[in-house]
Amino acid sequence: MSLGTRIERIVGGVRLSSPVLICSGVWPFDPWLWDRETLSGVGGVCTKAVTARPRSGNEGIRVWETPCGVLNSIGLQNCGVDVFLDRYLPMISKSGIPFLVNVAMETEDEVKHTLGLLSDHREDIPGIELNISCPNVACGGMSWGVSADGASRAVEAARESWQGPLWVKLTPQMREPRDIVKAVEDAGADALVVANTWLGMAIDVERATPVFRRVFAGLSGPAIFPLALRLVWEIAGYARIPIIGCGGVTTPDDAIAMLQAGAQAVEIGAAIFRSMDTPETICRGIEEYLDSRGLDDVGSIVGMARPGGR
Amino acid sequence: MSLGTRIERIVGGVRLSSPVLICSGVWPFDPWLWDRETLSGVGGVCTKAVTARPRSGNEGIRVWETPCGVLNSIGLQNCGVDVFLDRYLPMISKSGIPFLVNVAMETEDEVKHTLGLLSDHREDIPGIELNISCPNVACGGMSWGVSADGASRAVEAARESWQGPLWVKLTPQMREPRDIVKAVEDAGADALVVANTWLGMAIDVERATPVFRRVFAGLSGPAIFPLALRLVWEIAGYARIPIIGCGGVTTPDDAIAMLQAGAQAVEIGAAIFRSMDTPETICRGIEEYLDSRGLDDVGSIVGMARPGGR
Amino acid sequence: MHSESIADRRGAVLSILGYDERLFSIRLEWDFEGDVIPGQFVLLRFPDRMDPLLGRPLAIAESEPGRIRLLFRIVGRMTRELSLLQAGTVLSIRGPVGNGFPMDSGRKRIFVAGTTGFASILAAYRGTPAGLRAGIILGVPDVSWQAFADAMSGEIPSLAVFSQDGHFGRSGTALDGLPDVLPRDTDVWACGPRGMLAALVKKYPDRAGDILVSMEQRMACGMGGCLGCAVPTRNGRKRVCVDGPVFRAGEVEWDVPRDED
Amino acid sequence: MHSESIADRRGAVLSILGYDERLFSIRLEWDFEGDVIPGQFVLLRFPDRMDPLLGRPLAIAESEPGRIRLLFRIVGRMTRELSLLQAGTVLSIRGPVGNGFPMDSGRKRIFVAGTTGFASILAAYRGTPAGLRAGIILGVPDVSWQAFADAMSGEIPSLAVFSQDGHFGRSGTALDGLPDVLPRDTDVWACGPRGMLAALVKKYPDRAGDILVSMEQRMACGMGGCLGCAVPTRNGRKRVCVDGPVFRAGEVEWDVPRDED
Ligand SMILES: Cc1cc2nc3c(=O)[nH]c(=O)nc-3n(C[C@H](O)[C@H](O)[C@H](O)COP(=O)(O)OP(=O)(O)OC[C@H]3O[C@@H](n4cnc5c(N)ncnc54)[C@H](O)[C@@H]3O)c2cc1C
Ligand SMILES: Cc1cc2nc3c(=O)[nH]c(=O)nc-3n(C[C@H](O)[C@H](O)[C@H](O)COP(=O)(O)OP(=O)(O)OC[C@H]3O[C@@H](n4cnc5c(N)ncnc54)[C@H](O)[C@@H]3O)c2cc1C
Ligand SMILES: Cc1cc2nc3c(=O)[nH]c(=O)nc-3n(C[C@H](O)[C@H](O)[C@H](O)COP(=O)(O)O)c2cc1C
Ligand SMILES: Cc1cc2nc3c(=O)[nH]c(=O)nc-3n(C[C@H](O)[C@H](O)[C@H](O)COP(=O)(O)O)c2cc1C
Ligand code: FES
Ligand code: FES
Repeated sequence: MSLGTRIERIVGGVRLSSPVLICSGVWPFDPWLWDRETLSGVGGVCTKAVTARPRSGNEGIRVWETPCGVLNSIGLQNCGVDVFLDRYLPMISKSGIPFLVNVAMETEDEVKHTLGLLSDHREDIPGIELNISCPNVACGGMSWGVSADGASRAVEAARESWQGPLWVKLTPQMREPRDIVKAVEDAGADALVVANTWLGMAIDVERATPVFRRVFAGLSGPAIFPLALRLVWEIAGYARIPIIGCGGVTTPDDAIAMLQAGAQAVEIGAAIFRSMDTPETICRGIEEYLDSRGLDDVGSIVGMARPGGR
Repeated sequence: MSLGTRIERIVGGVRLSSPVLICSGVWPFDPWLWDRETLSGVGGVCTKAVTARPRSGNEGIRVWETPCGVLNSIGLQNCGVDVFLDRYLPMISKSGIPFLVNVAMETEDEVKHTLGLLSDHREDIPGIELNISCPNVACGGMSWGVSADGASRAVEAARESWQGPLWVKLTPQMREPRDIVKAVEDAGADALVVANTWLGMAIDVERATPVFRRVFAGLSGPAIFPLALRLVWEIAGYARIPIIGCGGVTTPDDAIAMLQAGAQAVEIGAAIFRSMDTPETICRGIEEYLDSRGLDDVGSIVGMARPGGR
Repeated sequence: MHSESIADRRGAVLSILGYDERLFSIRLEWDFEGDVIPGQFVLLRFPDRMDPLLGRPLAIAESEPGRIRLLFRIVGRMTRELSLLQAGTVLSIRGPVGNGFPMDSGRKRIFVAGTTGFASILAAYRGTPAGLRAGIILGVPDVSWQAFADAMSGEIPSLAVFSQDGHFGRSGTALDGLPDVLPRDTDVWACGPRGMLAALVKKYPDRAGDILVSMEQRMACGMGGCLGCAVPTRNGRKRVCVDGPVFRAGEVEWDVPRDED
Repeated sequence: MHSESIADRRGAVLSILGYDERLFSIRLEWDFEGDVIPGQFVLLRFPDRMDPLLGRPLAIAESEPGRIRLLFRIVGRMTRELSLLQAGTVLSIRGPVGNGFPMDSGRKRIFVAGTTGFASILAAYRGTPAGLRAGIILGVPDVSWQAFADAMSGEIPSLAVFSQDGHFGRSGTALDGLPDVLPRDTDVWACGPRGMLAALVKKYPDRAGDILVSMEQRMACGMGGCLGCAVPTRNGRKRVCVDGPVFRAGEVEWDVPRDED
């Protein structure tokens, strides 16, 4: 049974086939995976971060399981924007699957450069997800997103080179979420992705050393869901632009809770490690929820748990 | 087989029978539980928060399970300092179990009052754990601990009325951990408990409402261990007073990791929900670890994973 | 209080019997040779797993030294997994927890259970001398409970079954099986959904002191420590796990709404 | 690349055989009727659980349509739980994953396995025409592997077993079973600990193009998405899960130390 149109959405300028996106960093460019059947239920895919130049990522252990969670320290390994445009963009844009290009930056010049090149393909790119929140790199990454000033400068730089839909992916390590949200909105973002991974670490006690070369790594998966939900709820209380909830969403109830808290859509990552069918399972759960309440549109769930709705 | 003396420790002025304490809020005053056999392996017990006046705590749902975690919103329900002194202190001090009285506050006057009364029993009370980190109350609680100014004022007020060992329990919701740690140290604390619960929430999607009356609640349990370990590691990098690690410690390896990160001891909470035998299991694991490396003293594990030790 | 018996014990599944797809009886052996008081319960967990993290409270329906029987309904993930266990599976069992019913009271008592509340009522009924048994009632909502109700009637032939949809047994709620006037020498011992217990107290407004209710509340520790299960009573907050689960109805604050009901 | 076959499939335990307390052979049925290439692997998980969160990669030791056999050693929580499963238990199986060995190569090959690396070697050996089989070697550290090695010798009578402590089989490492000079017409197909693979490359420095190694790396997704398993190669980073696990030894950067070794 195919999924209905009740779950289609336009969020922050991007038309999504469902409110369930695959987040950045878990879905590769291998063509066989960019197929409508494999991606059943997927509202859109955020690509692995793209940077101006190729990056080989971090050395040493990159993933480590924790209770109901996973720490990662990939370090933005990617082929660089030139190879992306050349090798992957044609394939993914032809696939018909909605997508956002996740873009990371070390400097304002870098993001202007990357987005300038992507702008030349504006008609092929439904939207950009600006990543000011990666905890796993030494320069840039999360440091842009922890202060209002950094966030503001990053988004302004991005806006200079990219006029299309611009989502900004925040870090849960924000010092003052309210100020940062305002700064990002004022700088011209179309939507907020709340949020990226939570800063954690692991120690290998046998070797008596941190597991990761960079010591800290990003925690994701079901473990962090209560934290991410809280952040979405909090930010939905004052944000003026749409929110996409991200962090630990695994079950249909998780996704519905994010929507009820005020998110317009959700992104999922670690849940894909568990099961590639998660997006479809979640969409079916959302449809059942709508049916059981006689609701016509997934939009009617958004903000439902908030006093007075959203 | 009884546990050896290799695991005894003095931390922040308090003599502990092992480096594994039971954290505040999970061990009741029922006398049958204050028994050496039941508390085998327990280095000390932090009492449920005591406040100047009795508090009936929060209405509605108070505990909610999450993946590998538990959210709680108890709201500092307690009998008040007068009843504590009258009814419980004699029993617990007679038990011979090391303990700290966890003290929470709404105002500076309140903490002076509470600690003034406790000071009259100075010889019966091994130490105080000042709780500037409870997320589950409207006035005071965590708000003291999120800024350096608040933390400083709280600890100074406490120090005015209490000259004995003073541990200060920080909140992971700190805005600037480094400033807060410095403020707490300067105000005269003897040790830092890093940390309390992480702010989360849950939504009951069937009822389409937040589970907790106060919406947000505190997340604890294995889920948060990687986050707590990171915070301990970070703070151990600049703290001048001892650190007690707290958050998600469940297995012997968790405890050893906290010690290797630089904590002098650990506190456990949710792990007690899983198994009352956790402290003993952890202590045996620590002893095995010492044996396997030919180490004499648990102190030699402290900071072991840090570059150059601690 | 009988909480001294609480400890984390090892147990193992002896057998599981499904009445239908949702309702089960499970027999366990465990490291406890002492007496269990009817009304006491246990918390079940998988010993080596961190998820589910918390033990699940289930009333003890039957016990003998080293063995217990529980009755449960699948409502979520732990009860689903329990229903699939094979004999021999090892469990962690915290208990026995709670005060239990006052078995040494010499007064007559009518037993009233709603749905799976029947578990502790079964234990209490069996532990009561025949001369003090003044009736036993099971109320269930609908036909989906028929197999369970039939099985319980098989165990206690005098059981009066009420179904709200009238599909089997007598039509109505468990309370319809109670006399309009409760004899002075008779108490009511009840266990079931909070709505049923509250209605019971309304039915006999002047007898709240003679009604004993076994209550359910979400729990984290089941040993009195977390205060997660505390309910408001006339005598301040009480912990359902170790101060209860059996309370005199007159003590409980019935007007404070519970968010889950 | 043969990654098109990756999907999350339902499986069920058919039988488990323990060689001793740590080493097991498990047979599963699963929803995959296609061909499995020797060297491919699967990731196992419990379908309804969130912990363990990640699937555990295990090489396919044997396959026929709808059925596979795995060999594993208990090293942590998932492998421990696997060892205790009863027939009928449902699993989630991602796979078949990976490129596998180049079975259509017409060259002779010597098979070399270290410990549980024998699983994919077994599959590759069985899939190789007799005329191309130039020997098969299993190396293990000590006597604790004897039952396993004996069982494998039972399955492949020509298996040459080496134990490092010399307690059984021949004394030495698997590499000691290899000729000093590798014949020009012969390749080596190897699977085992990284140290063994690196030593193999050192042994035949000029033949790295003719040595095929099946590598292990920590994995999160097993479908090419997370880059958690990426290793440095002469041609940039490659993902062990879908670009491997079989690589030409000449492609791999052996000098980059792995933190876990
Ligand atoms: C003292 C006591 C005795 C009980 N005795 C029995 C019994 O004999 N037989 C029986 O079938 N059930 C009994 N229950 C209820 C039983 O504890 C829950 O059904 C069980 O915990 C659900 O676990 P789960 O993992 O399947 O559900 P979960 O996935 O945890 O939750 C599913 C639903 O179950 C309910 N629930 C969860 N935890 C509790 C809880 N602690 N108390 C009440 N409801 C809860 C909630 O409504 C929730 O929506 C008892 C509860 C208590 C407190
Ligand atoms: C492609 C591939 C094929 C494999 N084939 C086999 C096989 O046929 N038979 C077999 O017994 N084992 C095989 N392994 C190793 C197997 O995946 C691990 O032993 C298993 O994941 C451990 O799970 P656990 O939950 O029991 O251990 P955990 O509790 O997760 O970890 C215990 C220890 O296992 C090791 N480990 C954990 N995950 C991995 C991993 N992904 N790769 C390597 N080591 C790991 C670590 O050293 C860790 O300290 C293979 C690994 C890979 C990557
Ligand atoms: C292996 C891995 C790689 C990731 N790479 C990126 C990335 O390149 N860019 C980015 O913005 N986020 C990245 N993330 C973060 C995820 O997009 C997501 O925000 C986070 O994992 C939380 O969601 P989850 O709990 O559903 O996994 C990565 C996460 C994982 C686990
Ligand atoms: C039910 C419950 C009640 C708590 N009450 C208190 C309290 O009164 N005072 C306090 O400082 N911390 C309190 N805490 C926090 C714990 O002491 C501890 O810091 C936190 O649970 C993290 O540790 P854990 O993950 O090991 O549980 C409470 C925690 C729980 C779960
Ligand atoms: S469940 Fe913890 S006090 Fe009752
Ligand atoms: S395990 Fe994710 S890319 Fe290989």
